[in-house]
Amino acid sequence: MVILMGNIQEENKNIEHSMKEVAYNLLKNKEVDLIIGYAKGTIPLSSSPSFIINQKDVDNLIWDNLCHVNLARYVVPPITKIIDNENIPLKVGIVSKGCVGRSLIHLAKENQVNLENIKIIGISCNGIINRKRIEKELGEKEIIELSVMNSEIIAKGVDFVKTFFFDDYLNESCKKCKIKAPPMVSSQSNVIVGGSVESSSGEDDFSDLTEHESKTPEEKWQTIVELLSPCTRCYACREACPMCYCNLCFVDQNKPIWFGKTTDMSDIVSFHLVRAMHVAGRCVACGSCSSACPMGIDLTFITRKLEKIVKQRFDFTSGLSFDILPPMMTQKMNDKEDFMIGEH
Amino acid sequence: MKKVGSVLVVGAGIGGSQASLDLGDAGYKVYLVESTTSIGGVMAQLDKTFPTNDCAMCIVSPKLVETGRHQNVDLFINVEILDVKGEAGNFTVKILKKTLHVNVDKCTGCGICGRECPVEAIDIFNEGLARHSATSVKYPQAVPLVYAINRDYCIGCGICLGVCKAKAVEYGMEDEIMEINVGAIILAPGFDEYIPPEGNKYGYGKFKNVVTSIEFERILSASGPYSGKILRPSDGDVPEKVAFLQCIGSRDYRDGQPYCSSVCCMYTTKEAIIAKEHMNLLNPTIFSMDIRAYGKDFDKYIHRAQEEYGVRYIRSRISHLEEDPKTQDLIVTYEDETGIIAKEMYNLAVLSVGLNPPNDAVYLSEKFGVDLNEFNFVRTDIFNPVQTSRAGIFACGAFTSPKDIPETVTQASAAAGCVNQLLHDQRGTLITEKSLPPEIFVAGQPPRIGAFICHCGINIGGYVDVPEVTRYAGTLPNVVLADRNLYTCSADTQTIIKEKIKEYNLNRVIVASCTPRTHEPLFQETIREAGLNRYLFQMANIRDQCSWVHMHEPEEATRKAKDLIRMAVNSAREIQPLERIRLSVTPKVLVIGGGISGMVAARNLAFQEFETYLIEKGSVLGGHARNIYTTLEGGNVQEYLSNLINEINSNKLIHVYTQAKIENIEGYIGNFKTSIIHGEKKEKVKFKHGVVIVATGADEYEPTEFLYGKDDRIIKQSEFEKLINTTDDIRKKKSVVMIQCVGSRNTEHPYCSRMCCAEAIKNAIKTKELNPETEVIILYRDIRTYGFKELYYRKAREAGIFFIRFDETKPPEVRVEKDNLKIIVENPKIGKISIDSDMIVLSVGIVANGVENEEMGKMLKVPLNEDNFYLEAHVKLRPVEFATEGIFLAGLSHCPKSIEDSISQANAAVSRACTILSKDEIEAEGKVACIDITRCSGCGMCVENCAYNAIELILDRRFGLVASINQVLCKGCGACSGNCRCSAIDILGFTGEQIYEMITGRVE
Amino acid sequence: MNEAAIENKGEIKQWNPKIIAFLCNWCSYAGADLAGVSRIQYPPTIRVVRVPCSGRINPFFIIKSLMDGWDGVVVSGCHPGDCHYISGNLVARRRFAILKDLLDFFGIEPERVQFMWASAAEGERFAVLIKKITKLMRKVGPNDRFKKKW
Amino acid sequence: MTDKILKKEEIEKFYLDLSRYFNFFAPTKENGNIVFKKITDPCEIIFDFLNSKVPPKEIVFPRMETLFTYKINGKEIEIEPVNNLNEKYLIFGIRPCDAYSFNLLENFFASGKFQDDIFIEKRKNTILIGMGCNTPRQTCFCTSLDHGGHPHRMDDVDIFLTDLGDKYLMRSISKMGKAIIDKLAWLSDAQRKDVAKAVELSKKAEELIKTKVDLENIAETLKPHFDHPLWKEISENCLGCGTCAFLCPTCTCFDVIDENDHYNNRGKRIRLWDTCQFCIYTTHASGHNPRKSKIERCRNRILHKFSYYPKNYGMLGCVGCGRCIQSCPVNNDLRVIIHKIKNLEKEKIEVKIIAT
Repeated sequence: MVILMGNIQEENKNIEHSMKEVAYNLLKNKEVDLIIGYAKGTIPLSSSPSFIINQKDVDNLIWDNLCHVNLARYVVPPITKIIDNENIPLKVGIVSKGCVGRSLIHLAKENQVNLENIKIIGISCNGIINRKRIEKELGEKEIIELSVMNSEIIAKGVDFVKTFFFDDYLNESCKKCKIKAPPMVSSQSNVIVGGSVESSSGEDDFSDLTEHESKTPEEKWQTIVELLSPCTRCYACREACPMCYCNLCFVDQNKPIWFGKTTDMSDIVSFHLVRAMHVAGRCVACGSCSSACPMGIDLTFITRKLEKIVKQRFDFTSGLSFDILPPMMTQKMNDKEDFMIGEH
Repeated sequence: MKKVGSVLVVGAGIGGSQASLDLGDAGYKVYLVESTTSIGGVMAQLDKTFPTNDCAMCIVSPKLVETGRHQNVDLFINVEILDVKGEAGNFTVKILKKTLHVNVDKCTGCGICGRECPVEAIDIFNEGLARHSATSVKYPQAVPLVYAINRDYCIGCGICLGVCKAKAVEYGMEDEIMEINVGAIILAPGFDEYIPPEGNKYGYGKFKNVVTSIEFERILSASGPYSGKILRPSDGDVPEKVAFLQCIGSRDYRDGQPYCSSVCCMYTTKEAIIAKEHMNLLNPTIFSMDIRAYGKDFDKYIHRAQEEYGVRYIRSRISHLEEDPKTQDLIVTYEDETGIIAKEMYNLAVLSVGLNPPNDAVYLSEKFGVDLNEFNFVRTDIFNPVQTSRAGIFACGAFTSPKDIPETVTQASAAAGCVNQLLHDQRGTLITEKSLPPEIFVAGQPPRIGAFICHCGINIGGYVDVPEVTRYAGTLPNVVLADRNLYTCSADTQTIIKEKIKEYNLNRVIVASCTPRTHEPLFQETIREAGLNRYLFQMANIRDQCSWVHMHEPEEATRKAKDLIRMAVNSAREIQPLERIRLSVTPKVLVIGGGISGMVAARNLAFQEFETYLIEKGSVLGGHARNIYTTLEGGNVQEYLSNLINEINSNKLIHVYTQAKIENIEGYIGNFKTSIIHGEKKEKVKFKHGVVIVATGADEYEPTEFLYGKDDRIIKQSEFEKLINTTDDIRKKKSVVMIQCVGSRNTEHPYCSRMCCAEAIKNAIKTKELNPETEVIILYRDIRTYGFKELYYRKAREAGIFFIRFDETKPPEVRVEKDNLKIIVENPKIGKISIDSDMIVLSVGIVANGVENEEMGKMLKVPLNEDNFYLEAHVKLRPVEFATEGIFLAGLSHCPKSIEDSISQANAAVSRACTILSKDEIEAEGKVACIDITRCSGCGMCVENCAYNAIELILDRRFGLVASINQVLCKGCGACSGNCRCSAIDILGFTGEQIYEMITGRVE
Repeated sequence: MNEAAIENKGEIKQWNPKIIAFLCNWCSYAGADLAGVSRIQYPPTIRVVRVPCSGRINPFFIIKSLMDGWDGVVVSGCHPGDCHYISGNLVARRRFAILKDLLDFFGIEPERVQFMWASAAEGERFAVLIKKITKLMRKVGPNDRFKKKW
Repeated sequence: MTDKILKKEEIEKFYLDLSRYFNFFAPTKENGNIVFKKITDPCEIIFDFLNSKVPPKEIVFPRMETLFTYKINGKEIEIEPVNNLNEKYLIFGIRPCDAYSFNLLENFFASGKFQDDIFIEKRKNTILIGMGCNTPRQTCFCTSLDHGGHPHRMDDVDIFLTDLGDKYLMRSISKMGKAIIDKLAWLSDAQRKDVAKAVELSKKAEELIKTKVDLENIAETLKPHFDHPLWKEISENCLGCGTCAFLCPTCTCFDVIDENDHYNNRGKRIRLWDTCQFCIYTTHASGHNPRKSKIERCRNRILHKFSYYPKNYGMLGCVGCGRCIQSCPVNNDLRVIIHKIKNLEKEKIEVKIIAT
């Protein structure tokens, strides 16, 4: 739960207010059967995805800087209701920050969601707090209350008060995020209610990656090992990811068992490597994987690289448009070949 | 006399091979005879091909291999035609099989003889730039891979006899004469390049650094004499300045040939580009009169050469060449188009030599009794360029006139198409389906692997410790037999393999020898004959990729051989028997477009008793040809057209629908369903068919420039043609000015419309004939009268028609003055001039109907190029079909072309279609994609990645949206599987498990 | 040829990395064959797996190879435009571009995983590149980083 | 029984003495998480902590454990057991709830028809030195459990420590514990005031636990409601990520896989943590899955802990450590779930049915 004061607070209040209004009307006018949004969490630094079908419950919806879950995750596979033995898909309104909107658009491109049954309740997100980082930095002190005032995050405990600079303690992917609200997609404009932005990815220098990229392979490997060693192979990252909708994940497959499920380092690395491969050109940088990880592994470190690769190689940013094919779905004669070996 | 269902194809270049494959696939017995010792012709000599820069060997060798082992094609090399008797439908041909002194059946092409042979002979394949031994194969990838002893050089030392473990060398072997009985003959002897004679003004033969273009082609080739490095013959230096001299022996009345060789401008440009690619510091310059880039996407290619590669084109005439005796550089003296004489120094000069008729043209014409034209090319029918003067004998490729590869391939198929028309009732009478034992059921049984390891004489045995490797193979899990043979591919070993399969009841076989690319089919056949499914086979390449490349490291080579065999065994353990899906074929055809192409196709098909639906969007048949009265060569188009239309309308098997529109086409090769609406009343018709031929044609460009439409004295070429053919108004005209390239070769239509030059010259000549007083002036950018059309260009000039060139950047200007028209044009040589005229004729280009083609393309799932013409499956080797199987292409909708070419293409499309229609069932390849729908989540990536439209998303009752693979359309490339995240798609024969086993089966 | 021989003689003493090479059937595999037919010598470091097309090659193959202890991986297909399957190599190229970048990011030496084009006529090129790759591989040494320990 | 005092500055000595006989496990910081790890340097030990991220069960029941290795020669297969079973372990600073969880693990691994030798051996060789919680988390609810859960519960350890600020009050609970303390002759005796302080801290800690979860005959409550729509509501925002299970000190589910080294014809059989929250956990080879939706899976977790477990072992399958509440990414709070269930009985809450 976040108590907000000052500018960001104002912002969120307005967002929350208009979002509730939209949600209320959608339900009232029977435009949707169901609203998926965020509700207040039972403990500090949390929020809880909430499913609402009654107008009166709309008031439980909240918006703050801890609403980290990517709600698109809940509509794959589509939510349905059996009406006389017919599986009828429900019309769903989804409270969508930029990345959620992008997920939905991309998932539609991959035939996973049918936008006819979706209303994107667009809201302009001002960043998700990196709770894992704050928890870690507080060490073993329990936070009882977290609030955001002006440009600071204030964490209160039984016997302490600590403040963090808001912009520094956002998820890495949020820091660089240029698409705060769902991108406006002309062909599907009717889908978006509430806020939206012109679908443009904006400029990104990926400066946060340069340090790692300048390292030697040995150092890079060390960093990665350090990053991933806590991994318990619980696959929370996968389950939280809207793009990981495979019926059977590669790591669960047998005949042949390509990659081990053990916590042996090369197994862990291979899992995250292949998973990265699989979300390349699809990842919308929502950071769900990171915030879901019980061990607090910051996977946005990897997803940021994915963003960079597809942006720089194929000038693609996922979830912005229906008309552009994702990079892995198409090919060009004149793609860059700088990575290939030649005689000279 | 009774017709026979067999065909003789003379010459096994790309043309001959294509014709043989078409006919073989259509169920005819084919005798393919080749005068040299291996097939492939000139194309196999090329490094790259224009305008795509495809690697020639990459694209041609699979075709050659296929030809070499096609069960309906008998290939005879090193033969001579002795005598031809009989008539269309039944010829008797006597053939001389000249001895190779090597037993073709025994020779394994291992090449040991060649390596040991002490005498050197000139390597003809490498244009004498390299040498090889008297015992030789034409080129490394030669088909058939058989060595031959050249007795002119052979000193009879007998070394080869000694070293040949296969006992294939037979000095005493005699020539042999055989007689074959065929229903039709196709002549595809190709061409011979023009060799500048003694004392030619280019110093070829005198100066070391003057080479012909075909020699240069070999120099460029990675497998050529300098292995891809560009060096000049005199001193092996890198030539920085290279001059290409055009029209050597072409368009040359004095010491060459008067006609245009059609391909030089393009192949020179290609050579210049490739040369630049190989060595960037090199500066190519091309000296030419016109640039004749009249083909599909050719102009774009020239443009790229200039823009991207900085190739320099100089419009000029060469006076002569001198050599600098010190540096052996060459001084080129030329006159440029402004009339200035200039000299320039070059390190290397390439003569773009023309195409001459084959040296034995006269001999062939006598033997086969077919007429030649004045240049000794075969004379063909004015409307059917593959029909020789003798019924039942057809010709294709450069023998009919100089042409490039796609046109040769098209003509080859066209000739095959005509053969189909002639012999359709004999189809399948002479081919033999060989009877095979029922397949042994092996599914679920533990693998029992037999490994056969080949010594290949000393080719493997000499470097790899075969006994040790065999012992090792025996120790591998599931291997119940490890055996070694001197030549595993030899006939006797095949019997041994069959016996062993029975004896040890093997259910998997691996052979460790040479490359599967050439030998897999042989062994697969063998195990199939022993009752094993042909896919229960795996090969380890321990020769080409092991012993031959590690000749100095026997231990390492042996170790590697073990690894490769272990990997093969591991993979073999996972192989499952595969079956080839069979699909019935509806022997009916949908032809879209009622122009000449469409009608010719329909007529041919109907003649072969295939029911044909011919649909035309307009209200009458005839298409573009209705505006054309004669061809440049004098053919009466209107007469031809009306006869054709009558035939179509009177044929019961052809259903003609005019004012027709396709509503929907569904299905795939062999089984299409189409619904159309047609006629005034918009009646609906539905029908099934097995193939589609797209012949939707193209439109005439509607000009807006040069005041067209503002003044009725400014008309289109077609309107002018009508005028001179139907009225005699021309007699009143004092002067007619024709402007070329209207709506062609500009930014809007960046391609050449190909026929405008010929049309203009045709009508200009006709004008002069009607009224010699009329002054005719043609304003042009390049005159592109390729091939024999060049003669009419000369004729026109002799008839006093003026040709004035203008530059693209300085187009003529047209003014309407009270009583006459004024044209101001600037010519590089004579400068600005103004012409008064009382008629302006605009030679307008051909444009594709973007909207309609787009729509049709979507419906058929076939692509268009940037200019909205249809894009064929492969620019070089599959010019009349689409990547989507069962859909073919003919006529103007492919690209601008002449009536004769359209007719050829139509017959070609028919021939290709016959390879499908002639079968009751088509068989899919076994190694195709298969899908596990329980894993598929229907993301659609595979659908996008598939180049053959073999995958579509379907709604499964239990698993929702999932991909479904049409295994008939699938080519098994695996692009789908490579990207599939949930591994729902796997490629049979190359399954993930097999590859996994190979990866994990390495040696520590 | 003699030159190559000497070069190889020199190399024999050196460590020979184990490299798995995935070659497309129509161009690169044919190119490798041509190298053999022309007796162009190159170090005995590669073990070839024939695949129909570079488009067939799933990233699994490459990553698994490294985990399984191969010192390096080579993937070779037809030059753009030459693909026997029209665009398989182009589809593959995108996949490999991403994979290569990721491997580098994860700290696997870029030398270990090599992508190349080789046509059916480029036996020479094939050999040259294998030599080059072998040299590079020798520089980075055995693959113990990503190899799964037993 | 005399209580001892362990001064904090003596920890090093304490460690050195014991680490000679035991693999000395203690809470330490790894990538910012508190985890129990084998200590190699006493200054790695963290004393001021709430509880570890991953429960110490992973010491006796590791997330990945080789059960045995095997060699294949020809048709012969020889099995080589893992030989580290007589290793001795000491877990320093284990919290009472986690210590109690070891009983639950034993119920599963070491009772009934099928017993797990490896676990039994390990457990036999493991000494627990517990440490009372002076500052329980808000999410802790051990006191709500019927077994007498308490932040200072001592019953389940060998030695119990109470943090008195600069020192620990050390009390031996089991024989083994006593033996150890006796060995450490250098320990000073505790004063009465120390003991008194400990008692007071214990009370204070108990009061600090505000969360009260009504678990009274929850098993009975659950029985009739197997098909209750409530389960849908409970599971609707669950991601099925299994974090709750992976971090639960009482979850014992595992998967068994073989890893093969094809070339050397050898392999090993490995046990890995698994969870009923995963779809494939119950997927049959046939493709049929009795718990095909997250509704069944979430229900199973609750029923297992609060219905089946009590039925099988006569105690609740939960220790009230609150880890699942802390780490659930969607804040699907166990306390709330239990609350809803309890209210079911009174038919108070109306359940909204969304999807079917």
